[in-house]
Amino acid sequence: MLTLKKYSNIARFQSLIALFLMCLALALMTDNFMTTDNFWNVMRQISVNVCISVGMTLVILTAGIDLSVGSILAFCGAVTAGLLKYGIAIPEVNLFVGFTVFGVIVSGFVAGGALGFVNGYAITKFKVPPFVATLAMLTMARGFTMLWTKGHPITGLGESFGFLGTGWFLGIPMPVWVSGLVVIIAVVVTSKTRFGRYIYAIGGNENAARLSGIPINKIKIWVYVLAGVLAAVGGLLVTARLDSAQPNAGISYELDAIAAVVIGGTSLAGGRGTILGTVLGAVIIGVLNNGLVLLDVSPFWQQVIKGLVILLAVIIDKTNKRGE
Amino acid sequence: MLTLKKYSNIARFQSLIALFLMCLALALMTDNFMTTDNFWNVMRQISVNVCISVGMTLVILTAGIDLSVGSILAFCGAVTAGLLKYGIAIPEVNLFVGFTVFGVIVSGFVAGGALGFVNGYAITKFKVPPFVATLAMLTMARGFTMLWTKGHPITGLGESFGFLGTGWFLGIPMPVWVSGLVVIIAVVVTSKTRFGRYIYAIGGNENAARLSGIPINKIKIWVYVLAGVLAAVGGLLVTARLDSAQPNAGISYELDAIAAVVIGGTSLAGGRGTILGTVLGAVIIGVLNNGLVLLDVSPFWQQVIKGLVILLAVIIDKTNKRGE
Amino acid sequence: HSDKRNQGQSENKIAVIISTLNNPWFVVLGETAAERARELGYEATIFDSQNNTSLETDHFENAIASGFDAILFNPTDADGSIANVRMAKKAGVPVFCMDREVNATDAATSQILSDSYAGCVAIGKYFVEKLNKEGKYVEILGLVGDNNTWSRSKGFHSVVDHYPDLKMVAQQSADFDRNKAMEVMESILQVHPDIKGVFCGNDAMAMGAYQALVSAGKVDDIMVFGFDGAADVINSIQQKKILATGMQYPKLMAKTAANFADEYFKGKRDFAQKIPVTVEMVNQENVGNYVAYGND
Amino acid sequence: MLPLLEVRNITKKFSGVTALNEVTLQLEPGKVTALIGENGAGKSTLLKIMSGIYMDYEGDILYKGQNTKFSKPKDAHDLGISIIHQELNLIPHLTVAQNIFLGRELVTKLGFLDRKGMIKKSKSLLEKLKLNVDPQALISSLKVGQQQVIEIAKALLTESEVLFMDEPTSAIGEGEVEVLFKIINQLREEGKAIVYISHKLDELFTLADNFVVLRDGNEVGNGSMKNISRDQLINMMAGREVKISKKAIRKTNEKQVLHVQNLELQNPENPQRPILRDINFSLYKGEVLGIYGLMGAGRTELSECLFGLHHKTLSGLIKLEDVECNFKNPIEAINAGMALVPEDRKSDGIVPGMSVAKNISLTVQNKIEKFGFLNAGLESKLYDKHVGALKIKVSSEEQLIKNLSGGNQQKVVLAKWIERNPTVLMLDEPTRGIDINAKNEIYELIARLSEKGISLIVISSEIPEILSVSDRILVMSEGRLTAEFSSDEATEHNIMQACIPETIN
Ligand SMILES: Nc1ncnc2c1ncn2[C@@H]1O[C@H](COP(=O)(O)OP(=O)(O)OP(=O)(O)O)[C@@H](O)[C@H]1O
Ligand SMILES: Nc1ncnc2c1ncn2[C@@H]1O[C@H](COP(=O)(O)OP(=O)(O)OP(=O)(O)O)[C@@H](O)[C@H]1O
Ligand SMILES: [Mg+2]
Ligand SMILES: [Mg+2]
Repeated sequence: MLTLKKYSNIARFQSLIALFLMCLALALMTDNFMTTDNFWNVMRQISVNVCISVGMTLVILTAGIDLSVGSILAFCGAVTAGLLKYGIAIPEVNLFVGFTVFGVIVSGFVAGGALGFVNGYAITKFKVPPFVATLAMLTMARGFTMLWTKGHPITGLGESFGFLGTGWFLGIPMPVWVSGLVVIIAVVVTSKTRFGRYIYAIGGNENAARLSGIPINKIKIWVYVLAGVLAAVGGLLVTARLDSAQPNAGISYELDAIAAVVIGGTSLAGGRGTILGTVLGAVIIGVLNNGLVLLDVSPFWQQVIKGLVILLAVIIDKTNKRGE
Repeated sequence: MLTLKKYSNIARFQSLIALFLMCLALALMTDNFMTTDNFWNVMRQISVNVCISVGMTLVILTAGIDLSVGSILAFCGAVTAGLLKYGIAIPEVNLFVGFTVFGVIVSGFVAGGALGFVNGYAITKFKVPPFVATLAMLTMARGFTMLWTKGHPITGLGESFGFLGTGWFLGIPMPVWVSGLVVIIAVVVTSKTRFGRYIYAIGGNENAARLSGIPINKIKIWVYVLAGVLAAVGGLLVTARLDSAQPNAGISYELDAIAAVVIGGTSLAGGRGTILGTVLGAVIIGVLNNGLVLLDVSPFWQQVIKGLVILLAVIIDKTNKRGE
Repeated sequence: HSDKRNQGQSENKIAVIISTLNNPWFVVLGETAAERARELGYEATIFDSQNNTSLETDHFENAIASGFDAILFNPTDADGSIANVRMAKKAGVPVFCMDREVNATDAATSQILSDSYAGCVAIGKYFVEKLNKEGKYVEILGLVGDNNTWSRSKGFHSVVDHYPDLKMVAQQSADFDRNKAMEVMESILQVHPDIKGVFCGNDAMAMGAYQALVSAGKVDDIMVFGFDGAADVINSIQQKKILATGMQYPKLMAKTAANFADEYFKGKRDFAQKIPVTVEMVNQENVGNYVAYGND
Repeated sequence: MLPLLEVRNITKKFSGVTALNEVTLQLEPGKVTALIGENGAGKSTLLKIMSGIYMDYEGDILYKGQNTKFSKPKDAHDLGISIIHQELNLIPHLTVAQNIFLGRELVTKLGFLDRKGMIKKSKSLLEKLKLNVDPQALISSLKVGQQQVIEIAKALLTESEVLFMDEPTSAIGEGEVEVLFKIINQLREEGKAIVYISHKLDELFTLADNFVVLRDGNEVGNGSMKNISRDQLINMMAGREVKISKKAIRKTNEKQVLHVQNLELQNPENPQRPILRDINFSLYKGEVLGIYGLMGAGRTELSECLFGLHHKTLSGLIKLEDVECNFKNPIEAINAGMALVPEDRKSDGIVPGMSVAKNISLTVQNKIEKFGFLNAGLESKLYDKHVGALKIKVSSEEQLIKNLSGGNQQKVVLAKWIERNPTVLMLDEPTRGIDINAKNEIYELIARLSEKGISLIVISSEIPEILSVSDRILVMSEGRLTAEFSSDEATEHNIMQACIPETIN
């Protein structure tokens, strides 16, 4: 046992070393990588991916997958921005409801949770494979977003809303506060609560979990709801940072999130992995994106390099775990 | 047993009924659905997806997945077009190699097979999960395409090449001949050969297959190579139809292919499904795309409806299989 | 039913095939064309090619098969779309290109084009003037697989490259996406805080780049140039945030195309193959003369 | 005495199959009831109904005289009904303690998991069961036998009134069985009602007070264990006379087929303690070599080594028919004439979603090919041949193998190897979880194969089984061969003597 424990520490350690080497190389190759400014820059840039990836980690831990997070992000961003800017107006019945910033944020989360609920419901009650259910949602939520925005961005959302995306608090950018909070809560939930334990159990052996009296369906639905809400948090951050909700926001973000989860050592088969691993994965991707731009690598090569890094990261991880 | 056999016939039968109902509705609601013209239209339109989906079916039957088919399609289309138009010229050594149409087609297939081989190699030798290996390839192959084309389409490929995409032979469009041939070969291979049997066995229980002396790695590598070659066939058809290789061709085609496979009743867990089911799935998607246009549904609603249909198709299938 | 075609009857149907609806500029183009066609008494349907030339082919086939009588067309690719237009021509369906051209003069009935290349030449000139012929600058490209990305880039460089003291220190892609442009710009600013200008391949990216400048507190040091004439950027130019953009006239082009279809149905055949719609540069001095997406 | 739990006229149908037909059963406190029947008789199904896993059945369940209907497993559990399932139901990547408390976690006042408390309680439970593993070890690092004990610990965690045990001893060694029996006796004294299922009849005679026999879903007899003999029970189960055959012992001076010398298998996690070392033995033509050992003795690993599965960590000499072999993978081993029927049928033996015929032909695809294509006619012939010869109970060649009973699945796995006519056939626990009748048929088959000249290695954890099938017996302990007996010399006593480890943990 002790060996195993030490072992998993080393595995994590390897990813950390990889990250460290990447940072070292960048520090040597550019003057600007190792600056406080750039540090916060990278942290702010990964904050959206961190939020989504945390949700994705929960889903993948139950041996599921969520392809719809990018579309849900766009939809929730649009809902948030639309309600903030226009409220709900139904002139026929002379109804107008205005929203506070707090109100629209909550509405965005509710929208994300609702779409996540639909995912979870289809997966648990109708036994639709998660890949298919969330693939369908990927298409549908994008359609909803287009219908809601009519294809136009919703812009000009005001200072107090924008503060969430661009402001600083105690020397730390707001998006970093938000994603940090998400990470802390997720770490506590996965490692210290029954809900978290059940997530691992379901992913590890669903049948055994069922026979142990764990309410599989309830837990799974909650996980997809949370993934939806976290996509909404991501949508909030994107919208606030840009001061604009883009109907085409979040396209293919699910792939970035899955990459972060996988680089972070979480098994796609479920039951094994950690939130902190995922955060590490997101940081590696973020540093890579940042570094490729700092080095002004041609956009053509960037894609090749990114693919290689994902592959290498996972191969290194696997090679170390060969013994298992 | 008889019940089981009858049963699986009925399951397939259900999808057929769904398709029939769709067609009936479209025939009643529009003037133009039930015309020979439109029939060949739909068949030609699905031919690319059919080729890719057949490859995807093989991969999914082994319990894998291939996200890279869209990028491989683009790369192979570009290689084919580039070699046809420019050949290989290395002025430094005074080398110029021109290619015949047949030559470039073979080269395109080789390119697709090679990228598929890389997928298979990473998956079998380095134990990278298929989702991750092919996700990395999705990014890398797109980068290769950009590097090869420098971001510009390659156009003007000549009549004889274009014939493959736009020509007719014995009253049937060429792409339909090609995809039909692909389907027939795939049906024979999966149901009548050792290789096919092994694919099902590996997906059904990889451990048992290994202990029965089946060369798991070899078979899996071949399956990814075939998926790559079939993506190249798709790339050939797309390029010939357009008389132009587009660097951003095939984006998100993997999702359409997976949708066809899943609607066709193949289990993402591997070991169960048929090529003909996949063809049925591709036809359903094709008729849906065609029908939504004939019915003049707004593009935004089309996305919502497509998502719903995928979901419903799978739910109906699942509900019928509840008994199992 | 080919007799019914060409006869200016109100049951004529017009297909509006647009390269992508993922960008409001094209949504305006498509919707204006469809609206104008309806005003003229025709049925009109919008097709979204999702930047996919092959899907565009499907749309052409479906449109022809289901009896549309004219196509108002915004191509995904100047070369790749030729085959599609030829197919329509063969079926006797007139095609009117809007905004983007196809590289063939014998395919479309008429092409109402905004010349991105020339527009970017104008912006390039203004760029040189505003930067005083010297200093570092950055270019943010659109989708690297899209030919419009390159025609814009080439137009811009055809001017700017003549000034050796203007140094492009980074050229990165942001896929025509606002958020990506912001992130790319944030990172570039880490290496090159001393740049003087940014040229962006479209307005969404210009807005993203500007947002990055806001966060970095550099709005007064760095000038942002866009291209399209989208609503956000016109507002921003009014508010002196963004320096200039190339105004393409999506509404004008869309309406012209719809009018041409109408005239075609009524019997006119001699359309000019290319009708250039000048891309006008909108800057902070002349912005008062413009509204978003151009005047009608 | 008032029964604690009573079921009346329970009928349960699975799409077409009647698994239980009007079964009635009474469980009294302080009594152990043995539930007996052949494979597929409906034993597990009955327990699953009584513990709330199947909800759609006909009939009544009365708990302490009250009519009860469970809507989920937890309902039964909350009433004090615990079950140890036939299949292991553990989460591989959670720790021992996490598994024991799964679904019943202790929480602190703040609502967070009480990790320390759970570890402490697990420790004491494991001590009670004499299992020396760290509560924080991952389940996946435990051997099957140890996992079985964890399942028992899980069931003992809550103080239940009724305890169901579905073949709890199928994977554990004699030592663990003894501990378990002590605990069961203790529970009986505490007045618990216990149902115990096992195919090992000897166990039932030492343990049970009452018996209930099921055959094809019908209850065919019940009564007190004292008033019945072994043979009577067997006849009741099978509905006919069954005689355990003891094969004729053959002399072992024939041609040497397999020779193993100084085999050593490294343990990647602990290089100081190899999994196997100093393995030296020979196998002769037509011989049945039994290998006995306690759980974790290394028997499965030994068979895997001979099948090319641990190529990288293996050293030593293997000679098959005087040819030195260095199998890199099972394919090479199979081509050289080796065959292995693996221990875990479900995860290594069968392709569950494939038909019986396809499972049989999996190893001999070349035999059903014609002009390079698979031929349905040849496949049917192959199927007919083996279904007839091995008496496989199957409704048609398209029946999915997962719908067969365990014994018949095992016969299919055997068939696919017999068809290859191997030189050496290794059987790892060939009768685990198989009823006595099917067991007997497999013993007869082993004898027949050895007469045909095939050399067999039979690994088993049941001494009577080893004694009845082997010509010669090897005993393993802690990765080493500790004794060799000819079939005449071997007795339960001297085998047990040889398999006790020298060092206890
Ligand atoms: N989920 C199921 N679906 C269909 N049939 C089933 C299912 N579970 C059990 N059966 C059938 O019900 C019958 C009783 O099975 P059960 O598992 O109760 O037998 P058992 O007596 O426990 O046998 P064993 O000794 O092999 O464990 C068998 O014919 C079996 O094939
Ligand atoms: N994957 C592994 N990694 C490390 N050690 C292992 C592994 N598998 C088995 N062992 C060790 O090898 C030894 C032999 O295990 P093996 O499964 O061969 O025993 P066995 O005699 O077949 O027991 P059983 O009756 O449980 O099948 C055990 O002591 C165990 O600790
Ligand atoms: Mg049972
Ligand atoms: Mg064993």
